[in-house]
Amino acid sequence: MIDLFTDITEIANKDGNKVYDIFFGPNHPGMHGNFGYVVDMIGHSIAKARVNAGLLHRGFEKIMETNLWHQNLSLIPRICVVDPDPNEAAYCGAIEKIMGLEIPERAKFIRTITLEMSRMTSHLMGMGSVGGATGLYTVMYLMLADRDRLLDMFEWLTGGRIYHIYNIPGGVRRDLPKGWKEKLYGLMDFFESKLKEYDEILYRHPIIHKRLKGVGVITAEQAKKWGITGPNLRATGVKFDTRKAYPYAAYDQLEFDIPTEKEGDALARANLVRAEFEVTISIIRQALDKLPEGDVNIKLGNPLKFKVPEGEAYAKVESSKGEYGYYIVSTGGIKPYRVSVRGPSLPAGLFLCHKHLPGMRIDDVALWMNTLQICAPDFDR
Amino acid sequence: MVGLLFIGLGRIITARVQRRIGPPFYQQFIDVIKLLARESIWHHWIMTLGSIMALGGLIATMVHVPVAGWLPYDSGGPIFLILYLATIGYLGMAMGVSASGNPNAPLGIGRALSLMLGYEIPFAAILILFISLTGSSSLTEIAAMQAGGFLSWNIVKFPLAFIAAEITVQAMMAEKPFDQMIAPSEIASGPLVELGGKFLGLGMIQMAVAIYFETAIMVNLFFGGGANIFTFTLKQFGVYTIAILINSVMPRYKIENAVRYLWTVPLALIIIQMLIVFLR
Amino acid sequence: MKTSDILNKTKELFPYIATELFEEQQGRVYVCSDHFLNVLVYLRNSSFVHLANIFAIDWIEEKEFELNYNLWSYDHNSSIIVKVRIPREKPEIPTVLDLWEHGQVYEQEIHEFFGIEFAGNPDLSPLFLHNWKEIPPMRKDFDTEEYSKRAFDVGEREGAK
Amino acid sequence: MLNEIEQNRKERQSAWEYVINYFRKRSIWLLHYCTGCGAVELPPVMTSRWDLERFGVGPMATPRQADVFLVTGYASIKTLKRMIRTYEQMPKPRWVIGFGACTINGGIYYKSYNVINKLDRYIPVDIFISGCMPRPEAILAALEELRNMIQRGEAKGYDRYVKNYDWYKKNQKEILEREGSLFGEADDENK
Repeated sequence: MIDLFTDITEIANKDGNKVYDIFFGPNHPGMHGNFGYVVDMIGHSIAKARVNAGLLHRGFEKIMETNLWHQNLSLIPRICVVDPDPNEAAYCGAIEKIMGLEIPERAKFIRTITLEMSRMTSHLMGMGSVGGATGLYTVMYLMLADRDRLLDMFEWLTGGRIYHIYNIPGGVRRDLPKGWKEKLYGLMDFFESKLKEYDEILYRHPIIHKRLKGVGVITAEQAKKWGITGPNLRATGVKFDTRKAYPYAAYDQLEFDIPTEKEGDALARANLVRAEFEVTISIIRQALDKLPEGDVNIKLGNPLKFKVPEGEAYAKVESSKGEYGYYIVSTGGIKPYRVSVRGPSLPAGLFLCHKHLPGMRIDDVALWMNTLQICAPDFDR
Repeated sequence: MVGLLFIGLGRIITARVQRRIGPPFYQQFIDVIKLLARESIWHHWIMTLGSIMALGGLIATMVHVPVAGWLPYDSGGPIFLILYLATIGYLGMAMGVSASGNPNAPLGIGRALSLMLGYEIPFAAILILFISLTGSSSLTEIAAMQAGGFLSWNIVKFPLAFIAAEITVQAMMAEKPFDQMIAPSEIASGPLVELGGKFLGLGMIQMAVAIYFETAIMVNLFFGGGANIFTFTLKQFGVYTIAILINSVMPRYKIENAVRYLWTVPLALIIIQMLIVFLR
Repeated sequence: MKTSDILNKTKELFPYIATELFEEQQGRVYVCSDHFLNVLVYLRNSSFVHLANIFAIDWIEEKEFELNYNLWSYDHNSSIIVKVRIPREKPEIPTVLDLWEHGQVYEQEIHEFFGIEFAGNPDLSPLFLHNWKEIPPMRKDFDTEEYSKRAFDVGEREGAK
Repeated sequence: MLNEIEQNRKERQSAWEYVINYFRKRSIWLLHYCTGCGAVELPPVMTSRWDLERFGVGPMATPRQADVFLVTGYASIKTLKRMIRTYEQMPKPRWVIGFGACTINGGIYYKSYNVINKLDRYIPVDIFISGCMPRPEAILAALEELRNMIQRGEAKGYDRYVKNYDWYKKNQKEILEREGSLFGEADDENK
């Protein structure tokens, strides 16, 4: 199949058929993030795709080497804009692993809550943009308006709407404000009631089913082989979740199950995101119920003189898009020696496109991208 | 003018569905005036010709559509002439934007023309039904036939045909689920992709005219025309509101699905309606 | 199987490697560049199917690059990082494309940012940077702050004109 | 005093332009191009809470249709190239809003080797929004200010671009078509 379509370009050229380029992104409404594919088209179908990456490359890993440990905290959430907390959690987690720190229980639970809230914001955006890609803008508007409520909660807790910079090595920055917990309970009820509305308008819509079915099928074998993680892996039927398999924060003390889908196509991925949204609500409720009293961080002294002992560690978290990993190398100085980031959408965005896009219609590209949750900043870095 | 007002009101309705306030109702006039006062980028003289042809075609169409029983000159609203003239608009647009050289534009035009293929057949079937009933192809006469109260309107007499026509008109107005030709997230707003400034202004006027005459046809066919211009416009707005509401809760079909849908569901509805009518 | 068992077993098979257990589910394998493919093939076939990423570390004082292959086993829930050192003067290493197809992207990236050659990789064209004329930017001897000052922080603003 | 203001206004724009500017300020179309992370705050501005469409502001798909180019955040070198092309594609009354601290002086990415520091050296910027990320209210405030500037006839970035075209082109070329290393020969030995 693949070879067929890569060769087709040449055959079509030879036969005098018109092959033309379409720049799908960066300046394209179906694209979110500054990223693009250049696709060779024959009629309505794609013959070949080339990646146009690096538009968001900021040299994060290099800048981090020149910054203090604590300065980097304000930098890392900017790697993934819609889902910033996994970055902080993974970065702090790696540092704590090198230092051998065990953070206080309360901090673990608060981290879990913020991580799950961040997943919710990201999923709301992801579900909304499935609507956006098919032209169902109402869903997008409704979901983004609802997402704002979560952002308000973040602002109350951390002071920032988008970038929270809340996790620090040794715990979290501050305790929950008064009344925040009760408000969050209310918000969870709100979202649970909203799910019905989303179902009606998006997930049970026959046209959405028609559009999503059979787009970008991945099998379980392929997903494992090609490094695809997170919801995209679970949509192929593999019951795997980093939260269970390699627990961090307080996930080992919470009970939740991992939703899976079988088909591995866009519809399965979209449905899985919806199922995960439900699980997330239950996790937040549990974490709020079990939230212990106590300190929220370990005092580690002056952040300007903060040093991490020599060593290296890999910490990974399950973000809304898949496995987010930080590998940190410290030589005992006030700055990291090397920080390497494993972005979850790299295999999907930069590699899978060569497998899936040839043969696909131009109509489906935006949908394919949205359901795979390709987030350009995390591989451009 | 009225068409622009309709679009403006339609935007408010969409905004309300999306829990927003929406723009002021005269927003569309502001947009058009702004666009007409703007620099426009010009690729080829065909573009200008195409735009003018599109607008001219639609105005010529509008001249023949009776508004509340009134026509600029007495042509009687010949239905087939209207259908033919309406195509000129699209062909003009196709010609204009193909000259722009952006690959998205021909893609959009290809979709628009295949969609046209899709909706003309059920629409023609509806017309055949009415022509065989009235024995005339004049819109004025079809409208006049329904005079005499709510119950003699065609919408009450032939509800299935009305549903079919509503679906068809949805495709005619390129509202969702049949907005494949625009499809921002797929082909970057298709035909409009290279149109800026005055061309886009003309395009918007053209869209307004199209909406006006399409709703006018619907009102004449199913709502018994109108006693005066106000009730007529009110009915037109009713038709447009239905279209907008459907538009705001529907995603978009793929083009082949859309054509298949148009060739099956509305056509089947009309055939059932015909059977009911003729067997009774 | 626990990570420690896997490490021990690997060690038995390949006596020339060094292993280290970092935590219960995370282990490391140090291997030289001549034999690293054997170890990777073995690990790949013994359920370490998932290659999370490949990344390089520039140990400038030791004049070496360290390449890390970050593997994960879905069966044993364990993570093993295979570390290979190559000399800085002649940075060349065989590709792992035959084992993991998506290694292509990572190798392209490392080639761009560190200048490491992957023998056998057909496409090492630049992916991220535009018109790059300096030494590969992620090397330790590249000073990004100085570069930024010279390249972007020069000249007057528009208002000054 | 009032006469003076009136006089100034007349110098800047004729009566006809004054009327047209009224329409222009009421219908500002943004270009849908997310150059950086700032774009994540734009969707919330369009939803029910802030509802940008009230002011006639809406997103547009292509540069041909748009009036305002929002440079949302940092611009890497590759993006800068696209930005310049996009800007030159837009029809004439066009404005640029520099969004976030990164467009002013590089912001948090000041040290980066791939992010430009001063946006207004490459394309004319009419108005900057500070902060990272700017809140939706800040976006609204900036748009309001831009509207006032348009009405007063002060937002003339596109004229400056034509006037100082050589200067802008020179700066753009410095970045995009550089030949040779900035550090000279000594560093090249390590290659």
